[in-house]
Amino acid sequence: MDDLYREVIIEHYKNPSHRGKLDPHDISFADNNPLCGDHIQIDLRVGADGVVTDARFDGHGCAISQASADLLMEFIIGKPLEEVKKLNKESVLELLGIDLGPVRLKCALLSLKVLKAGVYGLGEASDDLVE
Amino acid sequence: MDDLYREVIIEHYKNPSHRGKLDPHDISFADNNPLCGDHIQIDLRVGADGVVTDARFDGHGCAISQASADLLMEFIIGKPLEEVKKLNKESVLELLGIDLGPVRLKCALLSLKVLKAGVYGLGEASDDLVE
Amino acid sequence: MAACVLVFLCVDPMKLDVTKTRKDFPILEREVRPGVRLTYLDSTATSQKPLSVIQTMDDFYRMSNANIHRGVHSLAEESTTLYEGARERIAKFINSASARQVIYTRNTTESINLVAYSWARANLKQGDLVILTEMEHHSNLVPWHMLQAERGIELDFVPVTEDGLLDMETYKTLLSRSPKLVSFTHMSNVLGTINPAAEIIRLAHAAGAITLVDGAQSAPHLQVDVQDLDADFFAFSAHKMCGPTGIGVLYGKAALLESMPPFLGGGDMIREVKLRSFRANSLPHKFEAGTPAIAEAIGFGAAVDYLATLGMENIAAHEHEVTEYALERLEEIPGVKLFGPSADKKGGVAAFTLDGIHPHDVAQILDQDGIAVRAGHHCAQPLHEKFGIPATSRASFYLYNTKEEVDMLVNGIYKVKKMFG
Amino acid sequence: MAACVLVFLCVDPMKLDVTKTRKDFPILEREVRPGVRLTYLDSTATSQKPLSVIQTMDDFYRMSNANIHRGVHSLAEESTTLYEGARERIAKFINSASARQVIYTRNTTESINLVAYSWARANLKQGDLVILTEMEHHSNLVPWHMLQAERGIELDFVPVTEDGLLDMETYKTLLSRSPKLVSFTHMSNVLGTINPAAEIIRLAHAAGAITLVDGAQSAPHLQVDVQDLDADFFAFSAHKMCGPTGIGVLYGKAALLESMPPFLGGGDMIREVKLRSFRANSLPHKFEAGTPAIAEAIGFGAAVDYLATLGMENIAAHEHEVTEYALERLEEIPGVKLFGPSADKKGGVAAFTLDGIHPHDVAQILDQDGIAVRAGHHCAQPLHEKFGIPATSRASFYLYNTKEEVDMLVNGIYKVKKMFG
Ligand SMILES: Cc1ncc(COP(=O)(O)O)c(C=O)c1O
Ligand SMILES: Cc1ncc(COP(=O)(O)O)c(C=O)c1O
Repeated sequence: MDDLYREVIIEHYKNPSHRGKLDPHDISFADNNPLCGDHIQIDLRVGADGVVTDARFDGHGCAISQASADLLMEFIIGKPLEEVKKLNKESVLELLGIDLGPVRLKCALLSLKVLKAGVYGLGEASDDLVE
Repeated sequence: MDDLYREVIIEHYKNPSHRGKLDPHDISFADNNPLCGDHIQIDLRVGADGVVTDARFDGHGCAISQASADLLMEFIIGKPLEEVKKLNKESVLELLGIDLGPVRLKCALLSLKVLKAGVYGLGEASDDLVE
Repeated sequence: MAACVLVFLCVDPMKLDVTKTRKDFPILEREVRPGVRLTYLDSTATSQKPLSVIQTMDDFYRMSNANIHRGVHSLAEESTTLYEGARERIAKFINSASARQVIYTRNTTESINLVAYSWARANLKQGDLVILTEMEHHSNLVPWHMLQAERGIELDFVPVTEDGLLDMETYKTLLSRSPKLVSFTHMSNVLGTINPAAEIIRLAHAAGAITLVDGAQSAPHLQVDVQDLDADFFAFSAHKMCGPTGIGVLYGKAALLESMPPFLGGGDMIREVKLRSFRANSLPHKFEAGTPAIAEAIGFGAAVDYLATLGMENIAAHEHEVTEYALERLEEIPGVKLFGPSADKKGGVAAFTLDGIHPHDVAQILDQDGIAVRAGHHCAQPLHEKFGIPATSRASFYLYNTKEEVDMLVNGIYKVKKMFG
Repeated sequence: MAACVLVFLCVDPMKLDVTKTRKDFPILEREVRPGVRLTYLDSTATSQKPLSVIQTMDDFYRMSNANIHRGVHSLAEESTTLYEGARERIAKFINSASARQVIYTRNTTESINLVAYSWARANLKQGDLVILTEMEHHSNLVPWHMLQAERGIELDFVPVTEDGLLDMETYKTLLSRSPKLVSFTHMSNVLGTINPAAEIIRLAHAAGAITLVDGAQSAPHLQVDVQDLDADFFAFSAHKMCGPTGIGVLYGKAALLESMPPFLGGGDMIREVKLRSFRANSLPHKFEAGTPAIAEAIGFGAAVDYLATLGMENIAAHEHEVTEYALERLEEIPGVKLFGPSADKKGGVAAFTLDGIHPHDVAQILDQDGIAVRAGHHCAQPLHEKFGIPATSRASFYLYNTKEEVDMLVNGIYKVKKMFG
């Protein structure tokens, strides 16, 4: 339990530092976790050099999904989009610092899926994006 | 084995007394056993008083189905149609003098199904006719 | 069957000996993690299986396994007899007039799709109205969405009231628009609401509509009598009623089933096949294409035997007692909001939210104590949307659950609150 | 896997230790009647199950049973992992590029119907040509008959030659008519013919057609590599390859599966559901509506593990040896007429007629000695019609059959002849 609900996760869940929307934005995308209906929207601002200058997430979900979204936003600010495209399952688990079973993994990866679908300009946030 | 292939069954199979067609006839119907593709056609002549005056079967099938068809034709000649309508599973098993599992039962009952579908003027020989 | 009921009346009328019943379910002995015993409160998703069901399938594979219908050798005769014998007992269990009205499918979902593909595509045309309810499971929504997109049928919905009941007045108004089909759940898998199925069907028939009852939650928990209900179609799944996965049933009135075109084409559902045409087989085979779920059907037979021996009234009474207690205890917890009607109007389901804590987190933390509840929209997204929430936690109770397990749940919820406090 | 193959190479390359293998199948110990041991020669209808498969499902129900995907509690995580893990091993078994291209169905029949309902109804219009063959199983005929009646597609058939092979010249001629689909059996369940699938597919693709391979008989007996074949769709059933009933697979190329509309609607196949609309889930879930055959999928995983450990080449080699011997011995019997090509062109199937004696009677009398063969049209009526016979007797051989069992069969046939003599 301590593993799964590390203090940092509860902290990011309760007091997210990157929750909200960006208006104007360069990229915006939203999708659901089909298993639970959790919803995440991500807005990005991207500089002319292709570097993420600001990032926000909005929506609702469990501690794992919200904390991973917050941690992810924090992580990508200042990174070039090309690097963002390379993020995968392991990147998120590293940010969270925990191990997850197949169902909770979907919670943790929702924000990354939405992020990558947005960056690639796809119609939906599919699982292959994070494999 | 002796049970299932009583001499009388092999005898009726090898030397059927009522195989053939009737032309003219009053009733004629044919159908298949969906399980094995066996096919039986039955032709009847019926008197003004509703009594079967002649009956023949044709088609192909196993010893059980052919012997039961032959025994059935023999049995119904001289019987009123109203009585034929009342024949059921037990009647056929009695004629054969054996007990049968669910699959071979279908072989034994094919001729009765075809007979009753013909007598009732139905489109097909369904299982409920002999239950 | 009568004999079994008599035996039980002698022991203790209306009472399930739950300590004894629990021994029939090997999984209930299981430790989820070292020292932590399973508290299974997720039977609405799928029930656990008694030994008799597990053993029946095991025996089948060790002793009698063969393909059915088309074989004349001993094993084929045996497996055909077992397969068809199970059908007869399932037919009796729901009081179907005959076994041939019991079509084996994979699950409730396939049963409903069978009606949507076969009956509905043959009988509904553009503009025809199908009435559903706002509390339907996705399995009784999506098949109709697909038909709406393909055929232009219209859908309308009986609303759900604030306390989780169907709004029968609005239903009556909808009926005045001459629907062709009324398809509804007998018991909600979220609210637990037991809908007045006989009444809904009577009114539908009076309006000239055919009825389909989603019995996924009622068949496991209530005494179902399809003739008494006068249901045209009734769909249910074995896995929710002590049976195996991979097998379900569509019951239908004989004349309806006979009038319907086949659904899946293939072996066994045919009477005769030519190179360019076929003739369909008679009921129930017309709707069972290919090698069916033989072991599973036989396991389903063992499951209804098990339930019938305990007695469905006894099961319902036991569940009612546990549910009533659970609702009482849950209501006392600050921050818990329960959904659905009071215990007298519902089956063994308690869906709730906990202020400020996501249901996934509730379920995950309960799991640390071995308590299995489900979290999410439970395949009823529109119902959750209606109540303005994305998800709930859901504890559900079956014949093996106890009040002690309810206490475990309540203690667990206090723990969750503390962790997020 | 690599390790297992190594072990086998050390023992005896290309040889199955059949005495040892037989011990894995509890049913082979069975006496059909007192003193009469089972000689099971009906694996083409359904195979027997090794202990590891039976035990895997038994364990699942005793230890891990829960509904999948939507649960966060330990059992739900466990069962999801087992269910999806089986999919990955099945994908590897047929060398699918990814597990999400492996759709669980009930059986081969449902797999073919899925293509007929989803892909074909979205892509075929009146007058479009579908090419089948004269040796198809009803499961690869009737779905197309239904579409012909509904949609007015055209069907044409690759003829079967006198010695039971596909007439490839006529096939090439048919291809000049620009078919949209070529759907054919990889291995005939009557003649045993192993069709040149890669060649058929290559020619079909060159003519612009999509291909569906009915692998019901090939997946159990041959090393199948869907990428090597370049098959667009490949359908097979667990129950014919040491797995349980109630589960099968449709493999498809990813781009095709992605382009297809859903088939059955319901829980799990959705991404989002509103009251009046839905969005479909991604692969493979899009095609798996409702609670799937969970225990059965897991059992199927155990079955492909079992087969892979023995080695498909070893299995094929063993079957070839037994079949070659069987054909030799059967040919010697006066009055026996064998159907299909010579042993080098076919799998372990020997279909035959016996002069003047109906196949049902042959099978029934063999059964008295515990010998299980099938009699009938084996769901291939048009093929039998082509050969001018209503039915055949069929003995079939799998990894547990021996030459001694062939001798039993031959002696049994002499008995039959005597009885009807
Ligand atoms: C060649 C072939 N195709 C299809 C099938 C149908 O398989 P199933 O009954 O498992 O759907 C079979 C088995 O009977 C077969 O042998
Ligand atoms: C009310 C209701 N309908 C339909 C279903 C679908 O059942 P299955 O998944 O067995 O097809 C369920 C179960 O999830 C249910 O609770």
